[in-house]
Amino acid sequence: MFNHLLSLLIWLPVVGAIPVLLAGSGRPNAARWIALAVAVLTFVLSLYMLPLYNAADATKQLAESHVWIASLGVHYNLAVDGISVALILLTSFVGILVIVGAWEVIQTNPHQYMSAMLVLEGLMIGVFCATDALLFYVFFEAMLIPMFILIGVWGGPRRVYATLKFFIYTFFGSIFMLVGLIYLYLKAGSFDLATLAALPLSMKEQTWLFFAFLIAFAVKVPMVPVHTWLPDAHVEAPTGGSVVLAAVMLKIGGYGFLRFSLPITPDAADAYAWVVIGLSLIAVVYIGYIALVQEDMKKLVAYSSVAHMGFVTLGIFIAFMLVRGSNNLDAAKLGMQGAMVQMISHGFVSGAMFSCIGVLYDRMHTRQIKDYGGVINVMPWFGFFYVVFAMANSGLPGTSGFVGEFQVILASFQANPLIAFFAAFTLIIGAAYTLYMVKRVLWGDITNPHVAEMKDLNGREWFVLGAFAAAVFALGIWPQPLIHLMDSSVTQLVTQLGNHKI
Amino acid sequence: MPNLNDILILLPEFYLVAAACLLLLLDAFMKPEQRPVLHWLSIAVLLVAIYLVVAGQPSQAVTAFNGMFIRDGVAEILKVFSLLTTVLVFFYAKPYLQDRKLFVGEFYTLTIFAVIGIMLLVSAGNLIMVYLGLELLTLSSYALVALNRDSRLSSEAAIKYFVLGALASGMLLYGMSMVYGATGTLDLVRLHTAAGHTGMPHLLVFGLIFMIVGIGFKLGAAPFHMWIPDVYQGSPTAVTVFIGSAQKLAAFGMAYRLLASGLGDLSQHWQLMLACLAVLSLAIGNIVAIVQTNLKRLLAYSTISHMGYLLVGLVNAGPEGYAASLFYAISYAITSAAAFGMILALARAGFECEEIDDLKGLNQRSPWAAFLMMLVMFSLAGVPPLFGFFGKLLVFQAAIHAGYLWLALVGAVFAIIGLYYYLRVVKVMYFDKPVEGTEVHLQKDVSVRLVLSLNVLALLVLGIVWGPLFGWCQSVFVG
Amino acid sequence: MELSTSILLTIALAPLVGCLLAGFFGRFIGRAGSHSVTILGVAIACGLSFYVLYQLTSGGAPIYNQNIYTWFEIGNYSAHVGFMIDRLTAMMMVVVTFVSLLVHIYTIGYMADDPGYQRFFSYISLFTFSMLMLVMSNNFMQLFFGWEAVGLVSYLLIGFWYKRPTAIFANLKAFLVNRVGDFGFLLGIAGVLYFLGTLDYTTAFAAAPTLVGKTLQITQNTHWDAATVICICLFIGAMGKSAQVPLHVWLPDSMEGPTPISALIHAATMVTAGIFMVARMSPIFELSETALSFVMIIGATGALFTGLIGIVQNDIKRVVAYSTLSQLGYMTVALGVSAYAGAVFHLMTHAFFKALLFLGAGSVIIAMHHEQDMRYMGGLRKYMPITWITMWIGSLALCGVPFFAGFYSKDAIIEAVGESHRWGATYAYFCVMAGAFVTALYTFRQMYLTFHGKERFVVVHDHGHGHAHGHDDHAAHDEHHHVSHKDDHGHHEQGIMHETPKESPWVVTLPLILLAIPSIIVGFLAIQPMLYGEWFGSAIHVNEANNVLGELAKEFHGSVGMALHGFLQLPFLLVLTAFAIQTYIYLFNPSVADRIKNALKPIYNLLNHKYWFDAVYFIVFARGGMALGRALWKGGDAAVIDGVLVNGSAGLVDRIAGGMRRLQSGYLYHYAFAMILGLILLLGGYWLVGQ
Amino acid sequence: MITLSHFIVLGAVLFCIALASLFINRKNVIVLLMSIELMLLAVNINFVAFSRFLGDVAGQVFVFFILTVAAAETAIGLAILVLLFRNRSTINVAEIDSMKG
Repeated sequence: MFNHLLSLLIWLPVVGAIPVLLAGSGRPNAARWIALAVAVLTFVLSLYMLPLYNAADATKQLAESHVWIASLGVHYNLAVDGISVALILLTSFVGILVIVGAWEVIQTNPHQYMSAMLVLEGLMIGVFCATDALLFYVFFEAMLIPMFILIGVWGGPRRVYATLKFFIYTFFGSIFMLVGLIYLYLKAGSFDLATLAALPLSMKEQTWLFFAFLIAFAVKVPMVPVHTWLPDAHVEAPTGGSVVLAAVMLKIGGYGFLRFSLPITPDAADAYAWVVIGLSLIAVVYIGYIALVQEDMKKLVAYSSVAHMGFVTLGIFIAFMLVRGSNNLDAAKLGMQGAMVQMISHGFVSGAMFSCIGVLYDRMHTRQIKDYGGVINVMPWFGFFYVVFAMANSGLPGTSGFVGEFQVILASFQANPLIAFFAAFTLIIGAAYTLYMVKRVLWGDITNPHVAEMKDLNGREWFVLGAFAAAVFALGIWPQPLIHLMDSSVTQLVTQLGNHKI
Repeated sequence: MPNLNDILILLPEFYLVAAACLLLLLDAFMKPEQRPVLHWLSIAVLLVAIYLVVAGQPSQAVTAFNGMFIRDGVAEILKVFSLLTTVLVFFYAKPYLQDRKLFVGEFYTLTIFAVIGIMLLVSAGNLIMVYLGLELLTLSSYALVALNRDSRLSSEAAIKYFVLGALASGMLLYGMSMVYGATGTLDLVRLHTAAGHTGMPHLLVFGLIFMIVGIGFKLGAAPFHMWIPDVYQGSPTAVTVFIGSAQKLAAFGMAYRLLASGLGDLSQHWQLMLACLAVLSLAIGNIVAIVQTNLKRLLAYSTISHMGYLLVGLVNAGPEGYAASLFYAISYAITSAAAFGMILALARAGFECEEIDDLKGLNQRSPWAAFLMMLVMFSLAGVPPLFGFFGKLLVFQAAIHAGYLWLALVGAVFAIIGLYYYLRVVKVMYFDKPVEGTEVHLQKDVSVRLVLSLNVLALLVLGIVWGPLFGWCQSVFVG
Repeated sequence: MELSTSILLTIALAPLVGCLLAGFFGRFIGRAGSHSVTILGVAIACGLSFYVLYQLTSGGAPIYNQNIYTWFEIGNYSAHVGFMIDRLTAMMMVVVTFVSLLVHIYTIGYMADDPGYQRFFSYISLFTFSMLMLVMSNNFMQLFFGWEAVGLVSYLLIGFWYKRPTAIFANLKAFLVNRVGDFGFLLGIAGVLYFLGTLDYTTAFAAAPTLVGKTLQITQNTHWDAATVICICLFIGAMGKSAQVPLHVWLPDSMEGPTPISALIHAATMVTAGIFMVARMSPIFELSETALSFVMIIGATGALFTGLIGIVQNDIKRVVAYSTLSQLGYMTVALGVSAYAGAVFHLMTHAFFKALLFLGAGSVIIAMHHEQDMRYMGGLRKYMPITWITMWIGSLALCGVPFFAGFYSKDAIIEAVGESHRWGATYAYFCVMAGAFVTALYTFRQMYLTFHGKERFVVVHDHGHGHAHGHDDHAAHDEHHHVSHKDDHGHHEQGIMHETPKESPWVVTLPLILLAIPSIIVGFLAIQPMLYGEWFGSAIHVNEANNVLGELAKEFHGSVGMALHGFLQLPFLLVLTAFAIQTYIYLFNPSVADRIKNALKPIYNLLNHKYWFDAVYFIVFARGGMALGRALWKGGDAAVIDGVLVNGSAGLVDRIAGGMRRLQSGYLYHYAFAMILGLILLLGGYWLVGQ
Repeated sequence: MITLSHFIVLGAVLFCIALASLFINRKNVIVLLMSIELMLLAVNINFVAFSRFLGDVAGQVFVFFILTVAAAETAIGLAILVLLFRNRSTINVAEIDSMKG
């Protein structure tokens, strides 16, 4: 069974969604419990990867390979390296929390909600496992369907606009990547990522491909200026949707850069690294300022996600300047690791932030900051968690939010202090928009009578936020295990950056 | 001199003709309440035909009646799937026809004759055969479109279809005459060789162009698409599903016979022309579909765009491209059968379920129907892992391989625009509140529900295991 | 004997445990429970710190430097969590834990009626933990951790009374201004890693000399001296944390926090973290004259000009706050002239007497029922003698009256500045000298206004406000004051007391006494070893060229001699003058004060508005930032990206569709025509290609 | 002397007339049927001419088929026409536009 562990991880939630769906709207609790069971089982299985995975070995492991389309040489290839393992763990972890988080919050058709969540989880895990470009693409696209439904059915008032925007935006990005992949396939005769990575390409080809990939993943990350779907999607999405979206889906963009842009078009990526770096810095500063003036909590956190994901792209592409510019491998690894840690950390932090907002929303049915104020007076426990996650969001040492940003800034200083200067600006602006929100929501005297009636966290919410907080602190206080898990893979990636293809 | 062997080669066709006539007679002596028997009989007839086609398939291509008729892999696969889709059509049509007092024998016999037309067309070895097959198909279709005698819309659709169809076949014939003049033969095989060294190349290309008009009309490629929306909307949905699915396979077969087996040497001429038609179809189909409110009309425009994608594949003008387009045609036939099948299954007496808004809140009313329709829509939109996606993948690949990267990119851009209106249907079903007082649900008829569900789930299954089918498509074009 | 890791871990973690217990289980273990556990935790830490100090000084224990665990390790880069304990650290640990302990005790009395009692104890213990992590760190990463952690606690504590709008404004402001400093600090750390290739103190300091001659290339033709860049970046961090001009604006506002906090965090320990950090980094700072001049000038400016503001303040705590700013200036100046030991020495003495002053002020505030305006006090000495005496001790120490602790440290600094030949030293010398005078002015003014002269409040024993002195009512009463005081004074009649002020309970006065003792003697005892001996050993590194303290050492003839000699020095004469002036004004002829005020209206306004720093910052950064954000949002995201690109293109397609559908006119002849047109186009195309 | 081209031209002319009448005529559907007939006749002329000049009989065979099919086609066309008239009591081409857009 465990030589098909990855397949199991992918298909268990997807297949598990069927009984959940069959439970029907008549038996919501059955649906919930089955869903929870499936999610927990998936998480347990994903934990089982750790003993099986040898972190010292950079090669892809737990590989599975079956011929999918013989005549095209398309394979159903699965394998993971440290980065994938980390992201899969993140996915299955968040998977449980969203199910628990939605427990009695989702009242209309909970069975459909839960099953959509499970399918989504499975497909996302698939993205992180796939080592065949076509398979990756299939998961990458298929993922949109459940998310589309989640936002559209259980979303807020402008959900239709938001979800259509989300779907079309992402589809727009990926369709060009598809064309690029086909082109590569015709050249290499295979969709296998390793083969594609080895394929020599002229600078012209690389440039076109690089931008084809860039569109696809920049939309997903999202990077400025193709980020505008995110605030809308987040604001309208149900809490669980936002959590998954922010915690895992965005990571797929960053992950795509690692799997496609870097190995397949290294020279073009190097030549145009400045574009990505520039956009990332814009994301940090420009988006920071925008986040400052948001009146909707979710929108604010959504924008802050864009800013934080800026560090991911920054960390990834700074590596080029370091490897090819100054052949400073260690710094490149530092930056890359920073980007990876930032991905995981942002998964926890943003997920937690959205869960917090969900908690408030369930009580007040508004996300407008101005409707709150003085929440701490009635919800001390909530206040505690909220402050913790806010601090993590503004990168306070001791929380996970700090680690990635710290490493990326240290690395980028070595590439060019100016980059570090703008990147480090997040210390100020990030704290500004986060704590300004905290000030208006949490502190102060109660102005709105409805706030006075709010109850503090119930056990379920406590569990969700507690789990997130535990993760945030664990990663913040001792990141080394995670870094060790990904170290060899990152090292390999960085060394690949050096190889010219022309 | 025709011999028994020729008869055997044409066995499926002969059998169907006989069966059709038999059904016609049966119908004449049948009381209305016995008609369901006819229904099941005709389904059985078709299934047997499929068996005959597959079982009697010779190991390699054979011809009958001095090359008039070719029985090769292409013919086989096209026949199998057009028969199959017709079976689906029969299944879906029954309750619809019953509700509308249209449950008459003609429907079955005419459809079967049309299928015979398709079978002759796709295995035609001679321009005459192409013409005869085509006319048999279209003439029966005219009648089918007008099946609902008391409907203003269907009579209008019929007349439009008839006039334009006649015009198209007129042009086709005119083209054939020129090709005949330029090469001195009507036999496709000899045509292929003669086309290379004709004395009158321009005449030949003129003929080719006229023939392309005919093909374009049959496919419904812009700018020869004008009939599609009106006919789809006007004719009874039970007929629309037939026109929308099986006939696309016929159109592909016709295009293949004429352009590839016939005038393959002129590919450098027709490639670019097809590319232009493709772009036009993609543009018109996808863009105009956005503003449609009638579901059948929307699907009509989506057909136009899909024919654009099919042409993108043909542009490759090589086995790879033919295989891709064939695959695309099959996937489209099955998907659109499912799409119109959904409309049929949701419609009932006095309620056509033709407007998109009729689907409002379908998810509350009938989650299963909504789910099926969603799969169909995503398949049409070409979102993996559904069947439709891989068709697109293959035609893009074929085009890029032939050096038509720009065409693939155009296709990609229009895929994005196209996505919008398919999503709109899903949106209506899932995100909108049902309209009070309306009642939308699947047909009670078990066979419909079962077959429809199977048909739709096939989209998902074939999306995951599409290898064998594609292998088959490839195999028929090699050698 | 060796220092054992377990001891050090206990020191660091004991307060944390206390914090967690009081924080998470405060509701179960109750008030007494919470303060006991936290005090126990801090007491343990304090006792062990003294033990550690003893081991290092007399026990002959070697410097402890070990990593506890690896935080991250990437290639050759690694960050650890570990301790480095030398005498500098030990001294800081003692100061921190000792003051913290006293503040804990004091809090029992001060916060007696506060509903957030447990929370408060949890916070201050958390602070103690963070501060210890900061000072005990053996690497930059952990330093930064402590650095930010104390910032967090300060944020939480300034906003402790979260109902007050002013408080939650002040804590946000404090955190953000600190973040500006940390921004520079982080870049400094990045620079250290870049040039020295490590985050570990010892290796970094060992490698420091290699910085000489290295330059940092920002663009093609800008080469900045590496050491200077690093030092200035690091120092920007110090400016934020230690409230140096122009990042000082947060400290006065931080007085919104409860007084014990002002004493512990915003006077004795946290704000001195910057000083400690620079002293710790002395091996690097010594490499850049430029940076040191920068440090010196910044410090000097703060020392004088923030002191001036103190003169016009009426809020008893704010006076002390501004004096803190000015004293921090002194320490910074000392750093600037390479007299690191002097800075640290002043840090220590200051910690004692400034904590004393704050706690004294707090004691007064309790007596006055959270009235902080000195204009409504006066003549309190007869009501609260202990507070009165101890505060006088603190004040004399602050003014630098010989034999008091402050004298030794401050005088040493002034002389050191005099010795220095660094660029800008003369300016600095003037500042610190004048600063001495200013310090005396505001200190005596404060003492007189508070304790002497006639009472400017009346005691009305009415219960008209319904203030029965039941405990809860009393709490409510305090709450009511917390909320009202500051934002609008009209809320309650000022200068009206509902009972006579009385001396505070022993938990309050005991810390005062315990702090008064070191405020007197510690300078006398410690100056010899700390300043002029090799006490700090390798902890502080000074180039021979800059060794001003070394110069002073030559003229130093013991504490007594120095003190006696001090009586004839200019600083003390200035103090005397100030004493005379203030005595005349506030004891004999109060009207003079107003006349001076009116005579020097412009200057008064300038000072009263704190040189308009806050106003300008608020308009430029707060308002400006919001405006910019709104502009980018509406202009960039909403208008251009969404408006034009996203929805715009969608709208365009829609419009095209609307047009194209008209082609489908429904007329047969149009359809036919379209087909024929298509035919013609194909033919025409072929013909064109043929040409 | 009449050459092949004369026939081709004749065929072309007839064909063009047919096409033109298809979209110029806006009155009567019957005219459409007639012009379709005309078109087919043009085609027949082509075939006959070619087959005569190529000395190949196949073309003329084709003509027979075309004639037969044309007859069937007309029959159906007229049937549809009747249907149309019954439903809308008009056969004016310009009024058959209830489906558009």
